[in-house]
Amino acid sequence: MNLSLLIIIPLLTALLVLFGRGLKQVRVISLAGALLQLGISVWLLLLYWQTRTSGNNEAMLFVQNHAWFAELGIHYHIGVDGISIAMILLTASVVVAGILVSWNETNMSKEFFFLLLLLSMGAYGFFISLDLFTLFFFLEVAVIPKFLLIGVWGSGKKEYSAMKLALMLMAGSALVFVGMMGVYQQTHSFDIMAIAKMHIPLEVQKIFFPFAFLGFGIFAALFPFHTWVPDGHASAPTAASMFLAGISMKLGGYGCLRVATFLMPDAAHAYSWIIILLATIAIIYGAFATMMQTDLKYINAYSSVSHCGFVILGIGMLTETSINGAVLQMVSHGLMTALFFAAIGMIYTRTHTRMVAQLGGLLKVMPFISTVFVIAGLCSLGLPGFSGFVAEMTVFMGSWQNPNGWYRLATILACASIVVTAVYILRAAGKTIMGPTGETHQQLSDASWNEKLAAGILIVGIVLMGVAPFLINQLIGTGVGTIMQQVGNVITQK
Amino acid sequence: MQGIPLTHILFVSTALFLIGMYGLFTRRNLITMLMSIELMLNSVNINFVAFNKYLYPDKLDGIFFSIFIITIAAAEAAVAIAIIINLYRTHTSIDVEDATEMKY
Amino acid sequence: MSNYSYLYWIPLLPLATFLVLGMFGRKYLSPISGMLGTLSLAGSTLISLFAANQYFFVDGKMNGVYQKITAFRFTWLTFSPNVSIDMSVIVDPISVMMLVVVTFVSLMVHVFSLGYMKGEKRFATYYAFLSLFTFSMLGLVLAGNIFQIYIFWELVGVSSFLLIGFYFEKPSAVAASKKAFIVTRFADLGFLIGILILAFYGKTLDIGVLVERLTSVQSPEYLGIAGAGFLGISVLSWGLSLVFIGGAGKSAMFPLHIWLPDAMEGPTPVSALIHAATMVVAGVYLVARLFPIFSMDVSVMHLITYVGVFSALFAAIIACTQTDIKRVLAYSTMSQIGYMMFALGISHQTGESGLGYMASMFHLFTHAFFKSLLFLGAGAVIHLVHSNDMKDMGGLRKWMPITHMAFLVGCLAISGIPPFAGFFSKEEILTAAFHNSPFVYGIALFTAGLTAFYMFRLYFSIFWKKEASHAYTHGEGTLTMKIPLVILTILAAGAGLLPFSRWVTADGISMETHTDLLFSAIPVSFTALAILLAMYWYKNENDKPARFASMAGGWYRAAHRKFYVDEIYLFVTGKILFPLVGRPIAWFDKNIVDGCMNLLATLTARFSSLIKRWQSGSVQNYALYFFGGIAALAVLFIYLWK
Amino acid sequence: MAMDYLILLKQEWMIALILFVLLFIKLGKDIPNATLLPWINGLLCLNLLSGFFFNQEGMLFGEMFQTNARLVMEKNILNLALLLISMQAYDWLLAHKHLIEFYLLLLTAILGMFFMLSSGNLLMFYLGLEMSTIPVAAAVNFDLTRKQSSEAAMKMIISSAFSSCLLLLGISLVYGMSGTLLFSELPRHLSSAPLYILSFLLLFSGFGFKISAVPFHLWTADVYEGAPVSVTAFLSVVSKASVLFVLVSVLYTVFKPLADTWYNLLYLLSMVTILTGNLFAIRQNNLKRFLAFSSIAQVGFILIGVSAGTQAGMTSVIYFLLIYVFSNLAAFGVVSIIGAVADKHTIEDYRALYKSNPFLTWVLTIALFSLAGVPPTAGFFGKYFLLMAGSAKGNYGLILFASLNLVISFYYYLRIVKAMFMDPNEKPIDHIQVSWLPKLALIICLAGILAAGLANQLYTYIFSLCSGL
Repeated sequence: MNLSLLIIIPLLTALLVLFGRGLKQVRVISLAGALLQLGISVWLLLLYWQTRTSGNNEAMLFVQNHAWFAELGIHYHIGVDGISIAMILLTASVVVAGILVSWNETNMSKEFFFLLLLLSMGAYGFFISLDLFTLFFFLEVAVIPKFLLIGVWGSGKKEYSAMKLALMLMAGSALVFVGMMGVYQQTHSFDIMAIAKMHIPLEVQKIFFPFAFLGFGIFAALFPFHTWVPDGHASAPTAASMFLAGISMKLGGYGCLRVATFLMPDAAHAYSWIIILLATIAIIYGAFATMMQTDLKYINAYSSVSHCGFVILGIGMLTETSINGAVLQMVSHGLMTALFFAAIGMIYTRTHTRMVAQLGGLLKVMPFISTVFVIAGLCSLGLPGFSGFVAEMTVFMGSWQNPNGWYRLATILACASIVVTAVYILRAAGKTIMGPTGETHQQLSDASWNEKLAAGILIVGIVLMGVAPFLINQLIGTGVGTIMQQVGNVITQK
Repeated sequence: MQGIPLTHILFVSTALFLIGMYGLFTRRNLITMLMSIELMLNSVNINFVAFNKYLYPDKLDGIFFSIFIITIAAAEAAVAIAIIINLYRTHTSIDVEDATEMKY
Repeated sequence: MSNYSYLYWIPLLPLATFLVLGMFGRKYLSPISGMLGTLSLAGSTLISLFAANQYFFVDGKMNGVYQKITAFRFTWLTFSPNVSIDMSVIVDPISVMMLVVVTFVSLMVHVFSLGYMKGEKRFATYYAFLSLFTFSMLGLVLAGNIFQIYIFWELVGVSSFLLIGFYFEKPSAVAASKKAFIVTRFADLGFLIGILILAFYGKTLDIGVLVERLTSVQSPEYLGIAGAGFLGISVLSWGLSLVFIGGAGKSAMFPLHIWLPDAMEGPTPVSALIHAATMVVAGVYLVARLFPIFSMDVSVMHLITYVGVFSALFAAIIACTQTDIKRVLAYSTMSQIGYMMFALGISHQTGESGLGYMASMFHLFTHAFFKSLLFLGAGAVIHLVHSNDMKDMGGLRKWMPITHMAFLVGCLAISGIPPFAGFFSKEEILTAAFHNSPFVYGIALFTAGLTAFYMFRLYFSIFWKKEASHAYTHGEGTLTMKIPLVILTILAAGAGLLPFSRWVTADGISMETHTDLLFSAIPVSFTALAILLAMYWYKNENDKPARFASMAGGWYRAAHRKFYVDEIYLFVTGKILFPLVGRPIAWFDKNIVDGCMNLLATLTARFSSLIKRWQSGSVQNYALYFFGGIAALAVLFIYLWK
Repeated sequence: MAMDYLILLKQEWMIALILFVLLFIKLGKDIPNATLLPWINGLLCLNLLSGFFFNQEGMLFGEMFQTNARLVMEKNILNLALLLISMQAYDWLLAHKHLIEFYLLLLTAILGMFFMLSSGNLLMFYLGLEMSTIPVAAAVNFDLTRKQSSEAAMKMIISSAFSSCLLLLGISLVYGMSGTLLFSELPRHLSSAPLYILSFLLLFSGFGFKISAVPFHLWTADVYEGAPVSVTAFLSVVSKASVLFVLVSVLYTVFKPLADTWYNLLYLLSMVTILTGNLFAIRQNNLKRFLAFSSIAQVGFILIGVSAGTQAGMTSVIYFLLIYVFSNLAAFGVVSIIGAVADKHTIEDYRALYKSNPFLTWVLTIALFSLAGVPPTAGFFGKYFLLMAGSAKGNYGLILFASLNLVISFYYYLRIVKAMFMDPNEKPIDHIQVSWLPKLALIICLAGILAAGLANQLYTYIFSLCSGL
């Protein structure tokens, strides 16, 4: 299969959108493109499975490698393993859902959908890149659309949030770039798989690992560089929030894994205590900060900080299971938080408020949306049957395998966050969904077909992953295995 | 001529250059500033001629260079004066301190 | 040995019901949803009964020992090569016994709800949730993998949350459902960490293997876990205590019991099913499931014993002072579970000394019937009176004769009056306690008396006391409400006669128990005295109880206010966690972390305006800087930086 | 031999020819601007085309003039920039009295640049430099009646005269010590003796003045602000690019013996330049002034690429400058159209521009993104290739510094985007009907911005030309 399709189709769709006339045409084109992309992603998944079962054990499949700037060692080198496919599927579902949720975006609809599709192209490209420079290219492609999406279509102090988000993410990619340069000047290659085979001296790794990890960490809301998350998410329009939390934060996690940890494993070992420290702080701190929020979007944004902490924690622990868990958590969090934002957006368009205190008893007037909200909440607090549980438990299980006592403590603290999560999710749900219905909200309507479909797609993903985790586990197994070969297993089991 | 060492000439030219520069920095009248620049150019001319004469008498690089400098200085002065005239038309002053509208 | 793999249909039927009703129930199936749920559960019940018959009477035994059979296993999630979550179906005495109890009581509740919840707008949703609960509980019961238990444990918790908050427009119901979920979640944290510990040292999540490894003293796993210590306590103790915390949370043991009384905000049949008969005994079941491992660690067994016995007493005292009938029942549940818990704590693994285990399971079994009977009876009463408070009741025996009889039988059973079911199981518990620890026995005995007292206080207050002054518009309720009451009455009266000890014991070997008349005399007479006292005080309206209450003064008030445990929790969360942790963090984030980023921006801007004078607009300055730049660079490069 | 004078000098001849044609037209009877402008642009187009045929390598006038494929390509870039500027100036020139003088001045300047580019001798270099500066100073004063214009011209001519004095002092010192002015002979004499370093610094200051590297940049903002937009564009793109082309080859060939010194110098200056440009740019309100400071910051980045001292470094500089031509001219194009038609120059005026002028807004946005280095625009590649080349020496501190400064630069570029897209405006600029020539120019720029980065052939081509340093 030609992986370039994954980049070309969003691009073509985005360009077609520019020729569309009026909201109706534009949204249909976007949806068609996104659905096509989702179809291709699923097809890719099937092909991948077929190839694997036929005994192909290459680390990367469907590889294409064309010289791009050959003089600089830059290649258009793409390929996928299970981790990338999981991410691609995540992206594809969130994109479809995002487009469906913005079905009635009348304000500059053409530009809106164009930017959404451009953003998704960046994410796809990022996930399939096997060349550091291409990867970096797509990472940055995904930044600017966010700025415009938040700044133009957002609400609240949108300009401030958009600027903060763009600048912090650019700072992140600046750090990534420095890390990347360090690797490049050491190995004279941008080829991730080739670099992995070369040995970078520990001293060099120690210098550049922090740059790469921190840079991607900013994308993944690593404490204390998470402050773009709450404001950015809160100000963004619904679809952009979904993209931000669902896709864009995953770029960071994926980068931490694929670039920082995979290429500089020794340094990852050396610095794991810092990573774990920051991740643990993010988890606990994010959870407690969420507890004090009164705006639904802020609640979800801070909870994203906390949840993305699990991703970082899983990577920092460096055991096969924990990295597995980190990947699972990325997918899970992407789906779940996108669903959450979708639900919040639906509520907001009807009630025109996101303040918990002003809402109440929505279950009575909009049972579907409320159910979606509750499902997202339950997934967020790690209920079995939904993806969050599988992911979090894998992270915990894997983290615990690391025999270091202090890391155990970190694991326990991370586990403790599930209680705090329960508190804030239930507080939010209890106040908004349950309780007496407000006078002004008695006449509101429930979800329309597009909203139902959007939520449905995400819920299917969440439930599928929660009920049949062995499927996705198999999918990402080989990929994680490749990374583990590089990292080496820290467990010294007797 | 033969008795004067190169360093003496260089002293003169350097002094001339510095005088010109001092004039450029302190004079407020644009024409005077232009004259100061001419002083500096001339000091360079002296340099070229002196170097040519004392050190590399077999080629005429330095002499030619100074001829070109003189030519260009003339062109420069012409344009500069034209600009100053126009400045006078718009500002009714050729004081350099009066033309500091654009700043920061 | 035959194949038991069909057992997975037992949980799958309710699951299917849940899915169907959850997705289409509201719109399309509302009228028939009750029947649908009941029928599918009846199917499950039949299968369970069939399986129980097959296991206990046909082929469960091999060489005189009831076998532990893994009937079905399916790897659900692999963590590492030897640690994986397997969805499994395990067949052993306690799981089969629990299957019967859960499906049966659930069926009764389903039937009862047909009448009780009639006319409710969210009828289908109610049945969907009930099915979800039943599914989760059955999954928990059948689990052969410790993580599987955890999974269904959580699911049980959430269905309990959903059902407690069923009347979502009532703020108190919302609060209660949140409380239930969060408190049990807190306990589950202990369970989770306990699992992590056990799984790490045992290198497996499979209960059978884990038990095997951690009970043989020579195995490297046992040596590893017992040898490692943390804060002077062996890791085995840590792990088991943490697992026990999980169980204690779900089983409402002190001090994690605070959610149970509030949980009575849910519909009464739900209380009968979840908060009396099934879910709350999950903690007991968990300890029983891991009993061989628990029995390896004496200190944890002591912990279990004392927590259990204290909870039994504590709850009984509070129960005497409550006036909400469901709350009284809730505290009585807590007290009875305390019995089961300490019975486990004082038991041993093998032979006669395993009596406690058997007694605990037996009590669990009988308790399920009489407690659900009591709750359903209370439900019928509430259905009629539309109030939970005993002050609003009195003299109801004429209005609802069947309920009256049922309730009386229930009270006799729970008090331990022979030959009702509770007598036999409680008898065994007391015997076990007597042989182990006189102290525990004493408290248990006293608690038994208290139990009889408050149950009959309840009984007399509802059905006697004053004459019914007002007429009720309808009778006892529909047939569907009466039938379960009758069936459960029969069971509450007769279940104790079953030869339970032949089937369920700690080591799978049948044992014979005898009823020692001499031994029974003391508790029975003590109980009878308590019943008489209750009759004397509450049968007719008088001021004796009030006088006594004022005599007891502060003690009474403390008991009435549930010994201020709720207040302590509120203090910790409301006065410490929120203002002292949450708010500072939120402040820190808004002002310090965010402030740092904004400060960077401000500093840049400030610096920018600081150097703006450089660009002064005067061409002479420019030239000066130009020259100064060259001079500085020249100095730098000629003299300083070579 | 005679053919050599024709072919090696073909681009210079072409310019000279156009100059003569224009002079004759000027002397002849008045032709309306509207008829004249397309013809002139056509001539410039021919001029650009001339660079693509009959290319030969060789030297003339005793090594004073040299040419090769790289130089031809650099001249083509300059020609292209001139053509684009001329097309964008259409609206402004349409009503202008002194249309032909405008072209005369700029063409003369570009002729000077060609000689400077091709110089093989310090004298030739000096002549080219002056020839490219003095006419531009006059052009800066092209709006004769505007106060700012004359002030800017005054500042430019005084500053440039001063800088050429210092440059000449440097050349005289070099000459005094080595006795030669030929580029090919100089390296043999150069050493890191203090006087050589001093004279090198003086020489460098001449370059620094033209490319506005800090601390020689102070004239830039004022002149850019005061000059007519088209002249500003010419200054910021053509004159800067030409000097940078020369700078790279001079540093890499002539001053190779002083590599350590100029590496350190560039290290230092690039940092200071980027920072200063950024810090001033964030507080600007006038778009031309803003673009002036942003271009200063850009120069800082270019200097990083220059500091590499390798083939990749040179390639990245030329490549970046090509992209810079497109990006900066797209930005200036929009500014010039809006300035000419609506007479609006500040960021406040640009608020809500998107509502009335989506095309111009998109062009300006993409241009700014390219300047900021956002993919998929070419600016991304240009900028990061510079940094990549610069990092070859292991100076990661510099790379980190530059990357973080990119963030600051992001802020101010995005500020304008924000103004155009997000801010409300009570009196927005009316819809502007863009004439076909400027529109075509903008589209060419846009195409260049999008294609120059993704098309690797361009880079490969430049890379191959930069071999044999």
